[in-house]
Amino acid sequence: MTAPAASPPSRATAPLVVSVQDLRVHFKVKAGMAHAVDGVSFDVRDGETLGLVGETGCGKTVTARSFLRLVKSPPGIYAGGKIDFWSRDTRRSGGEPVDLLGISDREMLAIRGDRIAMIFQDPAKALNPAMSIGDQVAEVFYQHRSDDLIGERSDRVPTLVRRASRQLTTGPERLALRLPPWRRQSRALRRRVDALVAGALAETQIANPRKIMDRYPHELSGGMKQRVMIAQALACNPDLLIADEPTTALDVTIQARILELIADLQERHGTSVLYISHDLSLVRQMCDRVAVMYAGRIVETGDTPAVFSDPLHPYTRGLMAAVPSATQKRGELQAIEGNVPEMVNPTPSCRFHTRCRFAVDLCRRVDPELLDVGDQGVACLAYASAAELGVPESSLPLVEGPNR
Amino acid sequence: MVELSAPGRIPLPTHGPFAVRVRRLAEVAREVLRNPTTVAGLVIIVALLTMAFLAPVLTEPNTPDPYQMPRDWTMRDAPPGTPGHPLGTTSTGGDVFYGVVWGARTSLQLSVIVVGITVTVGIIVGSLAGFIGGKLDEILMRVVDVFLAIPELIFALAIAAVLGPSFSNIIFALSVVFWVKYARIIRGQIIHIKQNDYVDAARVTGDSRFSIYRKDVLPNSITPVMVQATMDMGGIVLTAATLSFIGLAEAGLAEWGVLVSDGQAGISAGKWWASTFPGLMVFLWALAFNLVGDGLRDVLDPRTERR
Amino acid sequence: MQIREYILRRLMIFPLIIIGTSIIVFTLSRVGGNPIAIYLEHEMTPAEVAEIEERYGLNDPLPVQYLAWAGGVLTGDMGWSGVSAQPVTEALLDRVGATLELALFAAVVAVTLGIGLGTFGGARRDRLPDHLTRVFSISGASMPIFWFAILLLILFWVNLGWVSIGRSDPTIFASIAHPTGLYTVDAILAGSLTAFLDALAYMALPAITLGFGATAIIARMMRSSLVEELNEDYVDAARAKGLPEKLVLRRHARRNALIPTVTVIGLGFGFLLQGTVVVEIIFRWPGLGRWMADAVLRGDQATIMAYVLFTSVLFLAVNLIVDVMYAYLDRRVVLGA
Amino acid sequence: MKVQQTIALAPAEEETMRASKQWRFGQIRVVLVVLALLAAACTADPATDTTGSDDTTPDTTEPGATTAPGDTTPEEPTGDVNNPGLYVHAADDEPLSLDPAQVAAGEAGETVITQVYERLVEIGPGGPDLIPGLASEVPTVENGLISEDGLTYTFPIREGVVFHDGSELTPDVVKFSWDRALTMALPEGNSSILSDLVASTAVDGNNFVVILNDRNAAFLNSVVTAAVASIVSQEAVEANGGAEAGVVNEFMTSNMVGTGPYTLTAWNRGENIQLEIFGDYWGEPAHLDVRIDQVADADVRALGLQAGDYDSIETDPTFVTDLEGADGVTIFSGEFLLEPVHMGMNMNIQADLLPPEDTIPPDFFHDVNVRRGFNLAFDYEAFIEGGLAGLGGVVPHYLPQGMLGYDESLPVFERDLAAAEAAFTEAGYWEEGFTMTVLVEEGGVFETAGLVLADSMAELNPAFNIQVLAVVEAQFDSAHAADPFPYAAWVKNSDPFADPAASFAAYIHPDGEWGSVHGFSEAYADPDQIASLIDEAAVELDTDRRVEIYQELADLLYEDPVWLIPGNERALMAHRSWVQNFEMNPLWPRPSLKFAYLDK
Repeated sequence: MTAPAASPPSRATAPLVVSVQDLRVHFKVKAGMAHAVDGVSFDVRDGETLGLVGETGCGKTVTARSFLRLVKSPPGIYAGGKIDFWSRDTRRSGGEPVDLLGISDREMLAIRGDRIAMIFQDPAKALNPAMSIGDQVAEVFYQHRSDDLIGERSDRVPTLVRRASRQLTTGPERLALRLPPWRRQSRALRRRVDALVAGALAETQIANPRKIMDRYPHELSGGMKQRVMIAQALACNPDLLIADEPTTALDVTIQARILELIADLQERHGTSVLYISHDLSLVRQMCDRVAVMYAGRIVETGDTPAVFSDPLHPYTRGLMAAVPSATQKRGELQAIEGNVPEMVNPTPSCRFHTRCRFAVDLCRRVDPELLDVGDQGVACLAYASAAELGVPESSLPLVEGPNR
Repeated sequence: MVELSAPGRIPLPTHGPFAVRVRRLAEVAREVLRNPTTVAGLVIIVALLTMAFLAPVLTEPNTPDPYQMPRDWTMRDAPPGTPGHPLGTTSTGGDVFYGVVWGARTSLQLSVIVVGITVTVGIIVGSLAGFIGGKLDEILMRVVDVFLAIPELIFALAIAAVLGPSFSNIIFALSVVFWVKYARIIRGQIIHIKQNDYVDAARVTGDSRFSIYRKDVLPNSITPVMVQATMDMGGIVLTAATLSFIGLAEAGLAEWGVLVSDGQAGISAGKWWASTFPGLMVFLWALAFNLVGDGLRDVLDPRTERR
Repeated sequence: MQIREYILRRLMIFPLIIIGTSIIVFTLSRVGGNPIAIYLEHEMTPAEVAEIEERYGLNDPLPVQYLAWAGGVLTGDMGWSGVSAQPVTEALLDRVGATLELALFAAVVAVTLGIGLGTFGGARRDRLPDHLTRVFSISGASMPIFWFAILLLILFWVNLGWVSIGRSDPTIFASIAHPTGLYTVDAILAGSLTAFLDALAYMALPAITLGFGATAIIARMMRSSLVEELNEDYVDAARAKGLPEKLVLRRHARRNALIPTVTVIGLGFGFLLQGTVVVEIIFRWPGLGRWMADAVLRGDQATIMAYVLFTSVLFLAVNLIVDVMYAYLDRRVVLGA
Repeated sequence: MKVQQTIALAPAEEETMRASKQWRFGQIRVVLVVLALLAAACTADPATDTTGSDDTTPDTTEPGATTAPGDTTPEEPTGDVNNPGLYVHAADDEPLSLDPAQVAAGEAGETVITQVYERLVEIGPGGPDLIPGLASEVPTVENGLISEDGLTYTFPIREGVVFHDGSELTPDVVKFSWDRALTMALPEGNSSILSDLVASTAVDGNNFVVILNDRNAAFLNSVVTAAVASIVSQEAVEANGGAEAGVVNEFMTSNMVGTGPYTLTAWNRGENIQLEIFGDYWGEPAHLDVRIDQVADADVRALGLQAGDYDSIETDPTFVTDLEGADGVTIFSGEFLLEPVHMGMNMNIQADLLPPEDTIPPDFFHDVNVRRGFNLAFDYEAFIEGGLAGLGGVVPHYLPQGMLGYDESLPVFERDLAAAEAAFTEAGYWEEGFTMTVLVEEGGVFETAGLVLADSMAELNPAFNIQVLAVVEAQFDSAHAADPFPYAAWVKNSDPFADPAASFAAYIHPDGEWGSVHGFSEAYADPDQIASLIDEAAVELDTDRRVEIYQELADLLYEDPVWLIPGNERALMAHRSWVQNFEMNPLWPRPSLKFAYLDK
């Protein structure tokens, strides 16, 4: 388990894997435009784990899904910003990043599941109930590793089999593959895939992969399912793994093991992880850095220890207050009065003012930017300079606690 | 089969303050209206109903029986546009326009009466079975199974053939055939809803069985019935038209199915109007109600609810 | 597990239902109708009528008559079919092939069309193509078959002369043997391409007319379950794996959407069965449907009873099979989840 | 599959040859089409296709391209027809039985029996005159074959006639055939017309002798020529169940062994009946094989005729306007049928049996004014123009056109609303009016007649409300099977009677078939006078005297009608123009065709 303290400082300067800049995702709703994600920026560096925390509905999941362009549209709209992504090769060759929002669908397909993988909240829902585990995991390899499947002497492989290795075959073709002359070759193909799948499953410490492969999801336990999901996600050894509340659907005992597993695999593969959760205690265990999201905005970012020891933003403090100690499991966010405001056609203002004890008139008129305070970033007018805003010092809100 | 697709539809609002129900209803309405095909269906229905209601205004009612075609034996097979016969006349000199207009009335009567009867019977039987349950349920459901085992049209055909083709007999035949579905829906719904907490809650608060039934169970069971009823409004007219085609229809009645089958032979000889217009009406009628029913189902059925 | 029990229960009540049906059928013929109507002429004297009633044992008490009939049914003797001037059982066997073959091909039309339209619409939910397919498929269910069929005949038979009506060309019919009564199958058995194509040619219009009617049922179900499946997480998961939309739809969403769609095929089959009555009249199809229509018009109760009973048994059987298939297909159901 | 095997043996070799020729053709098409979306829909019916073998295009693109538009003369280049060598007739219903002893007059079975079986004498193509059939001479008083007392008929039997099963025709076989029908005496059959008259039958050398129990003028025309008097193969019958009283012979029901120009080769239930030319026929052989298709739907029959698949179709006047002007179709309208459409009036009403809405008293029709009122109010023109498409005429009571004794000068009812009003006022119904249900058979001219009646009465007096109850044939017949008849009136057509003796006995005589059922004796001013006149005419052999009597009756019945006769239909047949020497005789059973005469 990576204790934050142990995290080498090099991480801070490690090369970027993803750089999100001013990401905006809006949803068309009856009332108008809901700004689900409203100008979010953050980086994920090589090998680090970034925790994206916030209440349900604050836009963290939407942010994560934007990476793979999985936001349903309509009603979703990518309203602005970019997500730059450096794959291993580009990093090695020092090439230019690709903008995940800009590239063609074809390129996106190549990245999904191969360079960037995702683990979903509820493994029970995320696995196709009518498809055997083996087949489901296999799909990843067919999709991204077809060349290896055919093996080096690909020119000698009949087209039909090559098509099969890319899952391009149609019904009749699949039938033909069961007959000579293709039978031998397609069987061989099948064997190679099975080997890879078994390997991937073994990675996640699944006791008897070969057996599991023929099983159907409903025959597996929740934890088992999630392991399968992880195996599937890490099958192609991606640069970035997005884990969207990977444990909330599991019971507490399983949770820990799954988290260990993720952390451990990340160590071995050097994968960067974007860990999304509303559970502070878990974030604290898992992440090198955290970004606190509120109402489609990032209100505070920084290294996990710093943020947890000295939270700056009133909202973050609220959260902390809800988690008296790191030892206590399951930090809940009910301590703060009220709930996340509707973000439909917002006016320039601090998103949090409706719930903020310290809110002053200015908070209702001015939209705070993410300011660097020490090596943390915080979006609160209390830390802004009156001069830059061109307002009297007195009109700034005062946030009690550690002085600036 | 019906058991399998366990009825899991969302109930119309029947709880909480009046305002809430109204808001929910408005929501449903808005949802329904968001679908252009449903709107199209509604428009057609409204048009057809207006026509039915204005029949005596649009045409000079025939005496003694306005539901009989007025026949002008000197004016047979007149093409559309003939003065006095905007849509032409049939081979017996019947005015096609009159048939089309009053046919709407006939269809309306037919479908409303049959739906009325079948829904009532269905609700009663289904409620008894579902709410009282036990032996009674077993027996009633077997009866329902028996009725469901015979395809609708065939059953109606067999009955009508025996009773003879008077309007009332056709109504009877169709009622006998169509009630079962409702009984089954209602029962399934009740069984389903009985498991919902608020019914138990109501029981705890010591409501009498019947008041639970009236206040909670029945209103909640109504939605799928509404969907089915809407569809049947079309299906009934279609079935009746088919019976007329096979030869079970009241003579000279202003009914679309009769007109279609009488006029069909003429089509290929260029006398297309006598059957085309009525045929179109049957089609529109069935189409409209099916579209609306389908739209309703989409909204009221959570399986397709928006996430 | 519930499904297994459910099917067992269905199997147990199966005979009950059939007995119930037979009672309804019998009651219709005796209480309502005149069981010998077909043998009556309006000039007959009461004496002659009495003589015929005697011949058909109508003077016995009803229960006795019922048992006599039911017993006959069990031993394969369902009486004499006036409309076809042969024993009912024989007539039934002569015609069942025609109707089944027609219904089968119509089912193929309906299922392919239905699933195709449903998928197409569901994948493009609430956009123009969806609305168009919806209207198209529902049109099928709303079309008065007898009207539609005549229009088709006028176009393809009278005006274009592409097809003829009936079930086969008599010459070609005579050219091969017909062991099964399914002409396409017979043709294959006889290895005669000519006969096979002939059978198809005659089948085309009726099958399309009939199938179009049943399309809606399947298309609507397919659409809604596809929409439902497309909202499932595993679809996004599949996308996240990098599968192209085509595969996501074909391999994941559609495959699962097909499962609930199976359940309505039974319903659709009932629709086809009753559709054959009209279609067979118009296309001169020598099947059970027309037999029934004839019997209805000419009051041949023996035939009506046999037909209705047979149809409902067939209908029940199909639905039972459908349920079994469903139980087999949907693992979630078997789990009882 | 029994039937099908029988055909498998059937096809004449030239047929099969043709088939294979068509097919090369069909296949090319099919291949193209299987690719196309409309699947095999395009593979033309090989039958339609045969002409195509020399040039497809015109034949498949427009209906009846075989005839120049408008050209409807029977003269046709024979090569240019559909189904050469085969005559296809589209019939509206399927026989109940093909056994002469089991069919009733007007049953579909008669159609086939007329072609396959023969009788001692036949009605000739020309008209009512008789021609020799299996008897080599038509008995007359002149040639001495009818005895002076008119009770003994002698039929010299034709020699060298063989049945389809090869057995010989002998006087004994003839006797057997008649006795068979008399023995079986099936109620649904028509044997009563034999049993009513025939006292005994005998064989005398090469003659078949019949002795009547009473003189009867109509014996030859309406009994000897009837289907029930057909001669069947004794061998075949005895080999298959023989003849038992009251027991149906299932072999004879679906098989035919006769002497006629046609043999029955296949009866595909619900599809068609196939007749083949009988090679060893004793007389002028037939020209074309025959297929009688069962086409239940009238519209489809009309379409098939236009498509050229049928050479002639069973149709009724309501379709004439639909078929007029169609390419290559000729509408043949010949002599008047001898079966006028008539409305029966019930004088045996039992009030509690009538439909609830009926308001008429049981003795409604006892009043001559009511009966005349109806006859005067009915809109004959509307019915004949509308219902019979102009192909019909009004009928004196009860002598339809073409029947012995008919004469233009005889009085017929014409619409006269004033007189009708007077009559109903006299009867006392004018003020309060009445509601009466009339039972008709659904579809066709009967329903039309009912509707015209309803309209006529409503026009005469809105308070006269006629409910037309149109039911399917089965229910119509069941209603008539009920005793007493539960309606006040009904519409159907009369049975075709070749001779007034028969029709008057059945429809006018107070103690006759209908007279007893409907209680004419209650109605007639002087029942005995009517009865005695009819009885006298029946046994009178002097034609002029008979005519006199019948015309006297016609005058009486004009004053005292017991029927309403909307009109009499002309023989009507829609056929392809390529059919040659088209012959139709109303006296032949429906559809009044003898296929053996036809060619194309």
